[in-house]
Amino acid sequence: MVERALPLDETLHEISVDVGRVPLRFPARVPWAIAMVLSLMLVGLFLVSITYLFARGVGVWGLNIPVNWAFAIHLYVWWLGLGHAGTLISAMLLLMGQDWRNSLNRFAEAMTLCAVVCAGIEPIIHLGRPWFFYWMFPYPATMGVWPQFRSPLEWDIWAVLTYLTVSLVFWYIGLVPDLATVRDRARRRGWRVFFGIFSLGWRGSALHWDRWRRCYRTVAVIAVPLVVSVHSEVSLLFASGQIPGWHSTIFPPYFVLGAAFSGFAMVAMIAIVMRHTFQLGDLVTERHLDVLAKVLLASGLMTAYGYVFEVWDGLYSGNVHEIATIHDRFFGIYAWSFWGAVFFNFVPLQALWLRSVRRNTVLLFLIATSVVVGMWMERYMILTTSLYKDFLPSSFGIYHASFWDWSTYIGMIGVFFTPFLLFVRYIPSISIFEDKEVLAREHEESGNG
Amino acid sequence: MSARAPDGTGRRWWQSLEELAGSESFAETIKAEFPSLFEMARVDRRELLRVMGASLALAGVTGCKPAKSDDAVPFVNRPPGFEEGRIDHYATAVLTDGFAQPVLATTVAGRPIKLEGNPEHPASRGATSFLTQAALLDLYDPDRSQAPLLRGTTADWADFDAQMQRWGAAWRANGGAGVRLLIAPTTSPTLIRQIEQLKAALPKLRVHLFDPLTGYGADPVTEALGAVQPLLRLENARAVVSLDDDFLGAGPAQVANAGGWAKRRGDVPNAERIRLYMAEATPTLTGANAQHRIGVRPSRVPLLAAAIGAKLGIAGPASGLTAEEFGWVNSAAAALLANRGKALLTVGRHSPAPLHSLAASVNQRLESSAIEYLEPIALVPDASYLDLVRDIESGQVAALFMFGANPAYAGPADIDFAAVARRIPLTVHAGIHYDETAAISAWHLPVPHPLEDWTDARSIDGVATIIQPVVQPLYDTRSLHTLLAGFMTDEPPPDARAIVRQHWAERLADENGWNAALKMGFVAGTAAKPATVSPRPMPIEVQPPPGGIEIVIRPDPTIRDGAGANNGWLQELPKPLTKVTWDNIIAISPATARSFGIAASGEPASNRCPMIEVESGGRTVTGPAWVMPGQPDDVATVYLGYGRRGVGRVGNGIGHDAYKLRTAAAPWTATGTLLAVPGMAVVATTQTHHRLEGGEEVPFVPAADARYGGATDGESIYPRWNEGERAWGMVIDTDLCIGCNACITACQAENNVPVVGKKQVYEGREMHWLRVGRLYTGQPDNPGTMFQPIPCMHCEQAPCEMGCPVHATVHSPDGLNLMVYNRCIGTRTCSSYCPYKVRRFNWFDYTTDAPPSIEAQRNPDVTVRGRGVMEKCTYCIQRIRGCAVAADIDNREILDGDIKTACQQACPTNAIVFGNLADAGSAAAKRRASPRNYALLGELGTRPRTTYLARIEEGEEQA
Amino acid sequence: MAQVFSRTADTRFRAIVLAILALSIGSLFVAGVYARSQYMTDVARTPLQPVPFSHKHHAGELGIDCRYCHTDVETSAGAGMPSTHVCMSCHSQLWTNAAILEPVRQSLAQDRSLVWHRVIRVPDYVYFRHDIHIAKGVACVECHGRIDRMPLTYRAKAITMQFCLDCHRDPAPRLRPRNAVLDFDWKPPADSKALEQKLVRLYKIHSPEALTQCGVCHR
Amino acid sequence: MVEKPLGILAEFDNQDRLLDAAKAARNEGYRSLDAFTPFPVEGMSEVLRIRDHRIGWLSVIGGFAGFFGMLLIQLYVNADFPLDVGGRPILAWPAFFVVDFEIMVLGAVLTPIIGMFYLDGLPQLYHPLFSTPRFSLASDDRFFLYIDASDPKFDKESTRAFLRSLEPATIEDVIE
Repeated sequence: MVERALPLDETLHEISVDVGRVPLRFPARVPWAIAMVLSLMLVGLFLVSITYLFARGVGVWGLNIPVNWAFAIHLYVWWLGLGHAGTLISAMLLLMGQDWRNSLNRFAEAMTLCAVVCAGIEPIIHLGRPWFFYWMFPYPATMGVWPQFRSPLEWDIWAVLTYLTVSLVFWYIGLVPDLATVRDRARRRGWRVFFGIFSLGWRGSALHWDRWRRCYRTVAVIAVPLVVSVHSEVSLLFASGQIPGWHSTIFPPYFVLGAAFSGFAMVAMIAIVMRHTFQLGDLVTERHLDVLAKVLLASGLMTAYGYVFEVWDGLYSGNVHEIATIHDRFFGIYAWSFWGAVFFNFVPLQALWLRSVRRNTVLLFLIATSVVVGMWMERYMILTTSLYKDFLPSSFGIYHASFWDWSTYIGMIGVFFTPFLLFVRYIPSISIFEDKEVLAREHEESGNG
Repeated sequence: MSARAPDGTGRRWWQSLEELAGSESFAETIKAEFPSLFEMARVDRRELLRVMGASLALAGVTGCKPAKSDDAVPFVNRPPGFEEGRIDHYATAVLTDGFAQPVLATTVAGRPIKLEGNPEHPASRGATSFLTQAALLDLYDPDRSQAPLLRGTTADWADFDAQMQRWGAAWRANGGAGVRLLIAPTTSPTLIRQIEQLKAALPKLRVHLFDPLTGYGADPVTEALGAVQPLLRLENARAVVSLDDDFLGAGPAQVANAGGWAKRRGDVPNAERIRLYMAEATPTLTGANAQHRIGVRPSRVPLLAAAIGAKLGIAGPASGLTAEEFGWVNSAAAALLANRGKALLTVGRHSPAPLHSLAASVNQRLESSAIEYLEPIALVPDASYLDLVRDIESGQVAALFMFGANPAYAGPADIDFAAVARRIPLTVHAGIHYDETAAISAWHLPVPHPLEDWTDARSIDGVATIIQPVVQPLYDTRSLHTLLAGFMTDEPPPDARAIVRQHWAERLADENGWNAALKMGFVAGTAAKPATVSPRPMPIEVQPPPGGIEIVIRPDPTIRDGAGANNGWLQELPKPLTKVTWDNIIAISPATARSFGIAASGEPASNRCPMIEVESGGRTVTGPAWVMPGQPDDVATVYLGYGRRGVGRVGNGIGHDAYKLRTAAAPWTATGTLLAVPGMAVVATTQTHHRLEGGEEVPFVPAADARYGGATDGESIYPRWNEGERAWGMVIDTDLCIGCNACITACQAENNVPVVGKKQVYEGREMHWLRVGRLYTGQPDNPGTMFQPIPCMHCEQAPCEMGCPVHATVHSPDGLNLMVYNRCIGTRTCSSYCPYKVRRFNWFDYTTDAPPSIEAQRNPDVTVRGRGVMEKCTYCIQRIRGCAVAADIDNREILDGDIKTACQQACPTNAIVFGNLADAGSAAAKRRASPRNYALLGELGTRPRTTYLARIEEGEEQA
Repeated sequence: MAQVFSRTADTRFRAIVLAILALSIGSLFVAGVYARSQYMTDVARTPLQPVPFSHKHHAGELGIDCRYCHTDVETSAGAGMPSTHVCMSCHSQLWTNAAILEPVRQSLAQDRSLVWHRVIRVPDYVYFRHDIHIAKGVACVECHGRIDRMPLTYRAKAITMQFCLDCHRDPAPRLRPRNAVLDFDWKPPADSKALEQKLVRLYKIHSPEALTQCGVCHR
Repeated sequence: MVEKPLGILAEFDNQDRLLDAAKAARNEGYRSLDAFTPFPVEGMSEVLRIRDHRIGWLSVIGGFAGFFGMLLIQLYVNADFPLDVGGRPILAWPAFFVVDFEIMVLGAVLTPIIGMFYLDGLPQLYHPLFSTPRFSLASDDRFFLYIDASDPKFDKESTRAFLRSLEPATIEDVIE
C-alpha cells in the first residue's frame, strides 16, 4: 500500500494549529533571534562591501583581463540555480499531482524568492558604472539610443525580472487562503489586521476556490517552461561567446539540470532545519525527505551525465582550443574547482541509493550541503577555466578572488537569509489548506478502503 | 610638402617658431598663451585650460546630464597665426645617448602632445624608437628639478651667476687649473665648439666623459680603430655575423639599423634575404631575430671571434670549440665568405678592443659595404671617468662640473664616488633631476628638456639637427650652452638661441637658410665624412673559462642605464623578451634554474619568482630569478637602471641596483656565485604564459614558395553589411616585426593610455591598447623567438558587439569596431567574448588625479576615459575622422597614406600598414592580397580587418 | 466573531493600492518630462556676461558679419571668441567712455582676458566641429537660433543627442547654399526640394547611416 | 431581529455532508447558493454549476499581448536607430524571440491573476459574513452552506426549516 504523505491521526484543526502557531505563538524565539542577528551582521558586511565597491570601482575585486567575469557572475548563476527548485517543486509536482509537495512548496518558493533577489543584485553590482544600469531598458531617452536585443545580457535582465515577478505572484496567490486561516486564528488585533490586509478578505467561497484553482494551475503550467527558459538563457550568456569551454550546445540543458540539482539540495537542507526547529515532523515527514532525496539523486545523476557529455563534446569537437581547455580543467591551476565539483556533486550523492541514508536527516543534510558546495565550484570552474586561457597565449592571465570578492559573497548570504527568516517568522511556512486537502482525501481513502 | 598632418587639419608642416618670432607680438604671444605653463605644477587644471583658451577634452566620460556651461576665455591680443584648436608640427629632435632622434613635434595650444619621426630625415625616414616616443613624457615629468639648489636649499640663478663670475675670473687668471668637466655623451656641434673655445680660454681645464653605457675607462673602439664612428648599413648586408652585438636593441641606432634590416626581409627575393648569425651571452632582440643563434658564455666570445678570424685568415687558429660552436663558426664563416661585399662581422660595443680590431679587419678583407666608419660625431673627451677619479684622489681637482653625469648612481661599485667627491672643494651638478649626484654636490642646476630649449645634435650618420623649443620652458632652467658661456665672460651669458645661432652663423648665414634648416629638421650636407681606419693589430687573448657563474651586466631593455627610470611609459613598457614591467630580473638558463630547484618562470599562478642572490667580488645583489629560454648555462644576466634613490616618485626604490656588481675594470662581465635565497618576488609581467607554442599564431611559410593557405574570411550565414567606398583595415607583416615595442609607446602617447603602475599590471590590468605577443618555438635552451603585435582586429562580425546590451560597441559603415565610452556601462561582456582579448577596462579611475603636467600631454582629440568603461584600439579614429573632415571640407577623396595610425607611423620596419581595403591600389589592400596573408583565429569566422603576413621560414643557404 | 475592518476600510484600501500604482507609473512619466525640461536642457538660459553684449545690436542692427569676431568658425572646431583687441578696434572710437564697456577697457589696459560664459557647451566626449557644418551649408541659425534678435545671448535649442540625430538623419531640409549660411533672414526658394537635392549632390552629403554612426561624434 | 437577513449559513463538520446538503439545496430549487470551505472541495463546482473559463482566456490574451507587444518594441527600436552590430541582421528574429518569450510568460501569468481578483471582487476586507460568529471556522475545519436572500425561493422561515432538515451543526442568519 502507498505510504501516506501525512499521518492519519492528524486532524484538519491540528494542521491549522501546527502551522498557524508558528507566526502567532512563535515556538523557536531564541534560535531564530540568533540566526537573525547573524544574518543581519552579514547584511552589514554586504553593505560595507558594496559601499567600498561603488566608491572605488570593480577593481576592488580580483578581476582583470582576461578574467573579467568571476564571482559576481558565477554567483549570479549559482543563486539563480538554487532558486529554481522552488518553482519546480511547487509547479511541476503540482501538475504531476504529487501530494507530498504540499508540505514543501511554500518555503521552497520563499527560498526561490530570496535566491532570485540575490541573483538579481549580482549582475548589477558587477557593472563598471552601476548607476547607469537602467540603460538596459527600452525607454525614450534624450540620447535616442536603445538597448541591444541581440545581447544575451539583455535577455538575462528580462528573464530574471520575469522570473522574479512570476515567483512572487505564484507564491502569493498560494498564500492568500492560508493568510485567511491565520487571520481567523489570530487573537491580537495587530495580527488580525496584518493578516486581514494581506489575505485580501479571502472567504473560501466555492466560486472563488474554483477560479483560484484554474488560475493557480495556469500559472503552474507556465512556470515550468519559464524555469527552463530562464536558466537556458543564463547558459547562453556563456554559450553565445566563442570562448572554448563555453561555446557549446550542451550548455542550456546542462545548466538547467545543475540548477534544479542544487535547488533540490537547498530545499532539503532548509526542510530538515525547519522540521527540527519548529517541530513540524508531522507535516514534513520522513517520506518527504525520502522522496526529496530520490529527486536529488536523480537530478544529480543527470548532472553527472552533463559533465561526461561536456568533456566528450569537447574532445569529439577535435578543436585544439576546446581540448586544451578540457585538459586545463583536469590538470590546470583551477583543477581543484573541477575535481571539487565532480567530487562534491557526485561521490557523497551515491549514498542516497540506501533507504536508510535517505531517511537519516543528518546524513541527508550533509549530502545536500556537499551538493550546494559542489555546484558553487562548478559555476566557478566554468567561468575561470574558460576565460583565463582562451586562444592566444599572449593574453592568458590568472585570477585570484580578492578580499572584497569574498566579503561581497559572504555578505550576500545574509541578504539571502534575512528575508527568509522574516518569512518563517511571520508567514505560514507550510501550505495549510493544501495539507488539509491531502489529509481529507486520505481520510476518505481510509474510510472507503 | 608632400604629406599632410596626420589629423588633416595642420596646414603647416615644418612650421617653425621662428616665423612667430619674426613678429614683435611674439613676446606677448608667449605671455598670453603660456603663462600658466610656468605655473603648471602649482595651478589647478582649470586655470591652465582657461589661459590656453582651448577646448580640451580632459574630463572623463560623464552621465546623462550635459555639463553646465564652462568659461570661454579669449586672448587680449590674439597672437598672429593662432587658430583655435589648430595643430602644428615643429621639426626638432630629442636625444638618445646624446645622438639626435629627429622628430616632428605635434603641438596643440603650445603644448607638444606627440612626437613623430621626421620623414625627410635620412637616418630615421619618419620612424621612431620607443625611447623617442617616451622622451615626450620626460618633458612633463612632474619630478623634474625646477630651480637651482645650493646644498639642497633653493637658490637663485643670480646667486649662482655671482659665484660663477668670481670663479670665472679666478680660473681665467690661472688657466683653469684643477677645473674639470664630467660630461655625458653629446653630439652637439655647438657644445663641442664651446668646449674647444673653453679649453682655449682655460688651457688647464680637462674634459672627462661619463657614459655608463660604454664603460668608465678608455673606449675600446677608439683603442682599436682610433676615434671613429662605426655606422651599420644593413640594407647592404646579405650575411651578418654578430658576436654579442645587439644592434637591433634599444639605442641611438635602433631605428636606422632596424630600417636597414627590414629592407632585406619580408617580400624580398630569397637570394637577397639577410642571414643573421648571432652568438650572444644573453638573449637579446637581435638574437631573437637571428636565424642562426647560439648562446655562449661571455668568456667564449673572444674564442669564437678568433675562430672566425682564423677561417678568414686573420689571427691565429683557435682551438677548444664545442661541436655546437664549431658548427656555428663554420656556417657563419662560410656565409661571410660566400657574400663578400655584402657580409658583415660586428661585435658588441662592450667587447674588448682586440675584437673590434678583428671585426674591422675582417670587414675590410670582405670589402663589406654593410658598415661605414665615419669621422667622430660625439664629443671626444680628453680623458675618462677613471682618469678623473685618479686625479681627484691625487688631489688635482679643485672644481668639478658634472653636466648630465650621475656618477654617484651609475658609477662602478669599486669607486665610492660620494667619498671621492668629498675631496673636491667645489662640485656643481647640472641635470634634469635632483638625482643621487646632485644630492652630494654643492650646486645643483636644473637644465631644460630638449623640447623646451635651443640646442643642436647629430644623428648617428652625423646629420645635424637644430633643436628648437616647441614649448615655453616649464621651469626656471638654464641650458648647458649658457652655463658653459658663463665660464668665459663676466657679462650675463647670452641665451642658448644666440649661442646656437652664432655657431651656425657661417653655414646658415642668412635667415632663409636658417629657417629652412629649422623647417626641414636638419642641416643639409652635414653628414659625417667617411674616416679611414687602420685597425691596430691586437692579439685576442682567450682566457680559460672561469669557474663558477659568469655574470653578464647589461643596460635595462627599457630604462637602460637608469636615466629613464622616472618615465612611466618606459617603466610600464614590457621588456621585449621577458614582458616584465616596473622591475629588473636576474636571468638564468632553464638548466641552471633546475640546479637551483627553480621552476620555469611565469607559468600562470607563478608571476611570483623565487629570489636569487648574485655575488661577485664580495658584493651581492638580490633579485627575482627569471628562467630565460636561450640563456646559456651557468650565466646570470643582471640589468642596470633600477634601485634608484634620487630620480623621482616613479622610479625611486623599485628593482635592485645592479651597478653594485660593476667594476671599473670590467663593467660588462663578472664572475661569481649564485645563491637561492628564501622568499618570492612579485614580478609584474604582461605575458604570464611562456610555454613553447610553435607557429600556431604566427605560421611559417617556406621562403622558396611563400604562400599560406589560411583563408581570411570564412563563409557566413549572414548577409555582408554595406561595402562602402571606405573599408579601413590593417595588415601586419610578422616577418618584419622585430618586437621593439615602439608601436606600444606610440599608441600610449597618442591615445591617452594611462600608466597604471606595477600592482595593476601584476593584477593583469595593463591598459596598452596594443600588445606585442612573444612566442617561442623549439627547445627552451635555444628557442626560436617571434613577435606578433596584436591590436584590435576590428572584426566585421565582431563577437564583442553582439554581447553589448546597450549599443556601446557597434560597427561603423567604414568598418571600424567603435567603442563609445560614454555609452558603456561596464558589463565587460565584450571582453569576455573577444577571442583576442584586446579590450582593456578602467577598473578604477586611472585618469582624474593625474598631475597637471601629465594632463597637459594628453591628446585633446581623444576622450580621456573615466572609471568603469571599456576601451580598446580604435585604429586611431581621431586621425581618421580628422582626415575625413578635412577631405570633406574641400570635397576631395582621402588619399592612401594620408592616414597613418600611431603604431604604423612609429614602426621602424614598416611592419604595420593601415589603409582603405576597398581601394585596391592602397598599400594595405596590396598587402592583404599577398599570398602570405592570414587572419588570426580566422577559423572563428570573425572576419578580422586586421590581418597578418606569415613569417618566412629560413630557406637553405644560398652559398 | 467580530469584523476586523470597518465598512469603509475597503474603499480606503483600494484607494491606497490605486494611488501606489498611479504614483509608480506617474513618476516614470515625470522623469521623462524632466529629462526634456528646460532645467536639464538649459534652453533659454542666459548666462550673465562681464559685458552685456547684444548680438541683436551688433549682428542684427549693425549687420556685422559673424566672422568678424568668430574668426575661426570656417576653419576649426571652435568658432573662436574675439580677443579684447577685436572689441576695441571699434570701441576705441565708439562709446569710448560708456560705463558698460569698462571691463573691456580694463582688459586691454591690464592685459587680462575677459571671462565670457559659454552659452552652449557639449560634453567632453562629443567632438563637434563648426568648420565642417559651415562647409556643408548648415546655417548658424539651425543650432543657435535667431542670434540676431537676442539682446542678451541665450541657448535657443535643446542640444540633446536627439537634436543632433534629427539633423544627421535627415540633413537635406537644413541645407542652404554656403553663401547663405550666415544669413539669418534667408528664405528657401519655392522649389526647396529641388535645391535640397542639388545641395546634397553638390556638397557630397553622406548617407544618414554614415552620418549617424557613433564614431562621427564620439571617439 | 426585525430586518430581513442577507442569507442563512449552515455549518457541517465535513465536506461530504456539505456536498450532500448542497445537492439537496439545488434539487430543492435554490440557485443563489454558495459554500465556504477551508480548502477547495472536490465536486462542489459541479454541484453548484460553477463554470468560469474566463481565467484561461485571460491568460491566453495576456500571453499574446506580451509577446507581440515586446516584439513591436524591438522592431521599433531597431528601425529607429539601425546599427551594425557584429554584422548581424537588423531584424535578428531568433535573438528577439528570447525576450518576447519572457514577456509573453509575464503577460500570461499576470493577467489571469489580476483578472481573478477582479472577478472575485477581492480585495474585500469588510464582509457581512465575517460578523457571523462561527464563520471564522470556515478557514479551519468547518464547512458552510450559504443560501442568499436574493434567491427567489428564499423565505426566512421555510429556508431555515429546509436547512435544519439537512441536520447541520449550526444554523445562523447572516445580518448586516
